[in-house]
Amino acid sequence: MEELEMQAVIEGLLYVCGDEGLKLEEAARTLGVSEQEAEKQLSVCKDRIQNNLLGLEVKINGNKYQLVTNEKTAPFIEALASVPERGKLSQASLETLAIIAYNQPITRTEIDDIRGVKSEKAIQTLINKVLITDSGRAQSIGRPKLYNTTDRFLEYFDLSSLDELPTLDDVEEHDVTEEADLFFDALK
Amino acid sequence: MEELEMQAVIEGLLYVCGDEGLKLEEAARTLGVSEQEAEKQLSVCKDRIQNNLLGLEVKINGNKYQLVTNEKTAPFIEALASVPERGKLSQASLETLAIIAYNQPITRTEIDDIRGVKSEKAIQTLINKVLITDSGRAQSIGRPKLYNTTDRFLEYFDLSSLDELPTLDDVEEHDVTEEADLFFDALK
Amino acid sequence: MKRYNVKIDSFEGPLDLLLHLIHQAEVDIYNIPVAVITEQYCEYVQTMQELELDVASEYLVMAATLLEIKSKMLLPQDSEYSEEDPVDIEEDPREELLSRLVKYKKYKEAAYHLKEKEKAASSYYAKAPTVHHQDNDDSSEKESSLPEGLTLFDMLEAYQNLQKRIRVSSSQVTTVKAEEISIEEKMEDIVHILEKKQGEIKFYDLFLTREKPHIVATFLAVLELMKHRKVTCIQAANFEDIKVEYIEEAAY
Repeated sequence: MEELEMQAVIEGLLYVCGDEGLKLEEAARTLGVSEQEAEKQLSVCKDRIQNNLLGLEVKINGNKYQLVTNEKTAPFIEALASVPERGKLSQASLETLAIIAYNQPITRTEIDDIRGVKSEKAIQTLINKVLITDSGRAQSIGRPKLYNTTDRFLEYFDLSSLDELPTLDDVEEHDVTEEADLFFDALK
Repeated sequence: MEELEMQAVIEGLLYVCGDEGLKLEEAARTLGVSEQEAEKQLSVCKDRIQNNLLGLEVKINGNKYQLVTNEKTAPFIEALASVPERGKLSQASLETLAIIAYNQPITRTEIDDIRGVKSEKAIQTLINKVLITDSGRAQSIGRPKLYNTTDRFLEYFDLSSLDELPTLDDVEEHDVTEEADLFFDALK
Repeated sequence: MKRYNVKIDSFEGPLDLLLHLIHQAEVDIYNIPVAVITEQYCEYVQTMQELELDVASEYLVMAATLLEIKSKMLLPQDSEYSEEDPVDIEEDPREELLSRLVKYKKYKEAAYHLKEKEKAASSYYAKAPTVHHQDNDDSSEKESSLPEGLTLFDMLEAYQNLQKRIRVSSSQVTTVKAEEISIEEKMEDIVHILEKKQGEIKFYDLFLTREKPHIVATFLAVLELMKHRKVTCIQAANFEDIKVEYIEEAAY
């Protein structure tokens, strides 16, 4: 891989890793280079971002590289969160609500697993808004709380019952067509 | 606020919003400028990133701005992270979606007429995928639902606006008649 | 006669099938040999029925339309009639079919374009929104009033976004969580559950968290408890539920 291409990939990796950061060994493995080489490339990338961008920089914590916003922009990021648009119901809350609606009853850990991030706050928000409620405890170890949607949830989204939730048919439709294609191709 | 500072803030906001995207009005409100000014600044930022970075770019879908990795880096990101399999749309869904995109708002019967088959299932799939939505009811008999594409439609197909859809070579009514004449002449 | 590709199920409808036949016959859409195409079309529909595929009524309606057109083509041209009443020619059903075909073909092409766009668009990736951002967001949601104008589709959209989100955290290098679950803790948990459940529980009810580390730790904990003679497992018959019972006198 050429240096320019490697630099492009590093940028991309730093970005998608976001707040979790990119570990040196992950970078090396993905680029298919030694950790030493990866470290050099990451350092070049850090400098490039420093020199070319105004609001972002690369922070190093141990062997973790993280793309972060710099201090100047912090107050504005907080301001963004208070934009009324955003005050509605956050993406986090909506995601959590969808997961509960389609998988109830469900524990917090299971929700966290699906979302890949902690959902404690979102769950609290939804409880406060009486869109979900805890309906008891799972029989599993630690007896975690189980969450369900409420009648208010149905009312709010104008559903007569949970059965009215649109089905999440995803890949199947496509697969079936493809299988049919293969089948008929084989007949040729 | 000076231009350089504004640019720094926009970078930061784009980063923080991630795949949720930054709406034009949010940017304007956060920066405390008009939407016109915000649009100008976002455009400057888009160009700056385009010119100065190798692996990232700013994508515009409708009034939403999103910082994304570019195509070159995609295979490496797929290697590093687990990328959920994106169910591709079936032919029926794509046809239905194309008809809606070019004729919105449109009723189901009109779609059925163009396709020559029932499109109920495809419509439901598209609604579930939030690519279309019903936007009201036609004034005609039975008050049938009218369908429109959503913002997510733009995002899903990476269109900045509906204008970006290629024009169907507009064959006007009279053209069709002329062509029909040719067709039937040839049969004589 | 050429053998047709038996690919019936992949047609999107009678118009699609017609377009396919026209394309296969390598004739211009405006220059369709109606008699030949009609014959082929009917053969297709027949094959579909033979294969016991669910032939939608639309296919049969189209067959009827084609036959009607074909029969009209065979009639001698009544020149007097057409001169007197040219309006009738304009309302010819054949004309309507052509315009439908042309129109449908355009959307089929547009659908193809969308398919290409879909493919290209799926190679962009973005990070999840920064958590800090969500934190602040939630603080404005504290009040129990519900936001206005939120629809089911906002929720669905959020869910769709979630589904397409890449998960760096669950990358190929699996984080081993083993140290989080100690067998000692599991043993205590099981004893605790048994105390609450009057000293008896179904074996499978211990495994409600279906994560591998949990299952393994729980299983080992049960074995360990048996070894320490704190519990006993009873199975009345093959494939019956296994009961885990607490042995009172062995407690502590």
